[in-house]
Amino acid sequence: MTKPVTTQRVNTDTPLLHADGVSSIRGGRVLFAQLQFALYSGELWQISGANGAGKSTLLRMLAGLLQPSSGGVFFNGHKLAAYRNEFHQQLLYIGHKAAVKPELSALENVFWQRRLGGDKSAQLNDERDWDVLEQLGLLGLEEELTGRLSAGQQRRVALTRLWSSTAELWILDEPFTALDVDGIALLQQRFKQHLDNGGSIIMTSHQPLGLADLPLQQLTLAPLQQEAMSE
Amino acid sequence: MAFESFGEFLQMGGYGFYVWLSFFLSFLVIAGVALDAALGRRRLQRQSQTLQRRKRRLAKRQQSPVKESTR
Amino acid sequence: MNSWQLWRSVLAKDLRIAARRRSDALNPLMFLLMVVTLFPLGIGPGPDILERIAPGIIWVAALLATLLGLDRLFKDDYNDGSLEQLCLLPEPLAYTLTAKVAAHWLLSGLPLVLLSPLLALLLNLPVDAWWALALSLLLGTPALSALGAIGAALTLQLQRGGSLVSLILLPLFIPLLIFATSAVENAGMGLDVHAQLAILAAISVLTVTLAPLAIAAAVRMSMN
Amino acid sequence: MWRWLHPYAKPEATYRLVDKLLPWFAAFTVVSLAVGMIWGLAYAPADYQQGDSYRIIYIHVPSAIFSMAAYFAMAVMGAIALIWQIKTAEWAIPAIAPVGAAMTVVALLTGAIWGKPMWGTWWVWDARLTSELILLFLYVGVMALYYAFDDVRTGAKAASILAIVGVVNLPIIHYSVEWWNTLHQGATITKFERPSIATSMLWPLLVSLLGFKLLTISLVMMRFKNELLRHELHRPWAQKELSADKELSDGV
Repeated sequence: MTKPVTTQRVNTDTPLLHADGVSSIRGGRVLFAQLQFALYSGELWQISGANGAGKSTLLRMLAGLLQPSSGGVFFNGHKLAAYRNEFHQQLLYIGHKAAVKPELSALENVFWQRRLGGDKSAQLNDERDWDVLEQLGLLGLEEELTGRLSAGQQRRVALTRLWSSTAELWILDEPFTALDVDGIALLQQRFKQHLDNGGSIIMTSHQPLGLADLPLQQLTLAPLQQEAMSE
Repeated sequence: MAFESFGEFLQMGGYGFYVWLSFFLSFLVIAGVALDAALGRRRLQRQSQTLQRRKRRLAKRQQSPVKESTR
Repeated sequence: MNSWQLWRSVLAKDLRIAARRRSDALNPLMFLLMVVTLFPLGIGPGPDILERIAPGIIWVAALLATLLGLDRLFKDDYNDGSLEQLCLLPEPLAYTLTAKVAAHWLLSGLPLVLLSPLLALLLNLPVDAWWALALSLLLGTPALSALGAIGAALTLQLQRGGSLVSLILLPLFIPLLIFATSAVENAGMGLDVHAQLAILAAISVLTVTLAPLAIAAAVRMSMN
Repeated sequence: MWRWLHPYAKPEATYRLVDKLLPWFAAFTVVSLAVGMIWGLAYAPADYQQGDSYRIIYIHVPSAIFSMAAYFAMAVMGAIALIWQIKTAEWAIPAIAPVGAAMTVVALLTGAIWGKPMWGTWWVWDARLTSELILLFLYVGVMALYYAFDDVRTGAKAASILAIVGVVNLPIIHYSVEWWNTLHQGATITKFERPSIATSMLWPLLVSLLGFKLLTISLVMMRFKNELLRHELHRPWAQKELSADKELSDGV
């Protein structure tokens, strides 16, 4: 059962990331099957679908956190499992759970995200981090323990990684959750910047993206019929 | 005075080690508590300064909006 | 960034977080101290009996104290998504997770070693056996942390995995208990303890080198 | 009386009062402790049985007594906090608990050191030492509970309840431990029992007791001041108070 893929192929060389016949069967239930998907540099994909359609699962498969039940995911034409090191250097994944430590301050969180993201020049109290925090409207809260911030503010702390990372491919699960209007606008602005620099983004979101100048492509996960089980 | 000389006072009739050890350790524990209280005040001072710095920074930011540069 | 720096970053982050939640590290130690106190109260303060059972009490209490702290080893990181991020690093997961195990040892195993003279004193252990007790803990606790991490990783997805962790791990701890208490007893009687300590060291080295593979596999399994 | 006390439910007024009293308490602490210690160490006669080792009594007994008194005071504060919902009483708990715990540690240490020349080992499961050890555990429990909650007020309430429960339990623990001790060993001589102490030894002990009382109060006051400031840090008076001792903060 093949999903229609709504790409208008802009270039013909190997896609940055593509999924070939990927299926997910969880607890005897088929979430999606034989999925074809290809992403090229500079593209923004939004994966939509009803609750439980398998959006997060698909993202985790594309990020290499989950093994597909069948089929495979390829980065620059190489199978992920064999190409893990290079892939993870170019990947920034922010899941539903945002890896923000409630026991650390916003500034410390940003610092450690940078550190663990491979930036060895990162220092606590880095000027660059201050810039990022200011852009995200977190100035004045940088020394507060993150656990004491509101959900939206914590989300902003998590999203600082989009400003500090050098990864080419972003995989974001519901990045707009808990953000206010300002935050959403800020994030979309950053998306545009990233795409203009040749980066690519895959994300899930319930919200329709508001910016007309973002070259958005859609992949809809429709609920599958039971017949898929027989495959 | 229960002792003839200062040396005898230090020896405590052969129990000097125990008597002075217990006095020394007790002093250490109590001084530790007092020191912790004094340091606690310094920590509070630092927190208060952070709070005020935060207030100032916010005030400054309201005057001049976010600059555009990103990295 | 080379992987050694990354390793240190993971360790430093864990230690910083532990410094913010001091009671998590201290509570198992207090538990240990209280358990050790309960024995004289239950058995009687006679020095001869206490001396006889001291090695066993201290080691059993140490095992229980280790179990107490294990539940949180990966749980917080799992719940807030940090563990996912470790899986997505270019460095092998088995390698980065050893930093977390090392942090756990520094916060639970090492304090046990430092606390051991006090426990020995409370239970009237002969002075000759003190160093053997400390040494047996020093050599044995790395294995406790590494084995414990396997148990903690295996039960990550369970909401209340605490009692299950004990069921999984206590059988694995038995060899350590046997050789460690035997070493302490022998030292108290003035006998040779090199064999027991060497076996403890061998168990620890083996566990610490092999366990990370199991821990990493268990963590990846829990990502589903 | 309550009308008189009422203003001190206000943190700033309490702070001013404590701030004013602390130097006096501190000064009297130093004086009485110095007199008590020097008198006890140098001028009191040696014990005919224990020789000079008995002089440890001048720390051991006062610290043991005030470790219990501090726990009692903490429970009283807890009761006030629970019944009248007075915040300043809640904040007294983290001020008292570490001081009381320190007194307990001092009593344990001196007891153990005293035991070495008397019994030949550093630790004996003697009734008083055992109850002191249990008291230490009670203190640790209260402190751990106080800091275990994210919300400070919940933590304070939980710690208050535990402190009160502990105070009810304290005599029971004490007597049960004494009974346990006599049950198991009649052989141990209870060195700490002093049926009749010579007046020449008693007077310095009384002065030491006064000194430790003042010491405990002074330490609690120091910590209490910090607690008041900590909870009022966002208020102007606290910030003004802290920025007043500027010369300390230059290096920060």
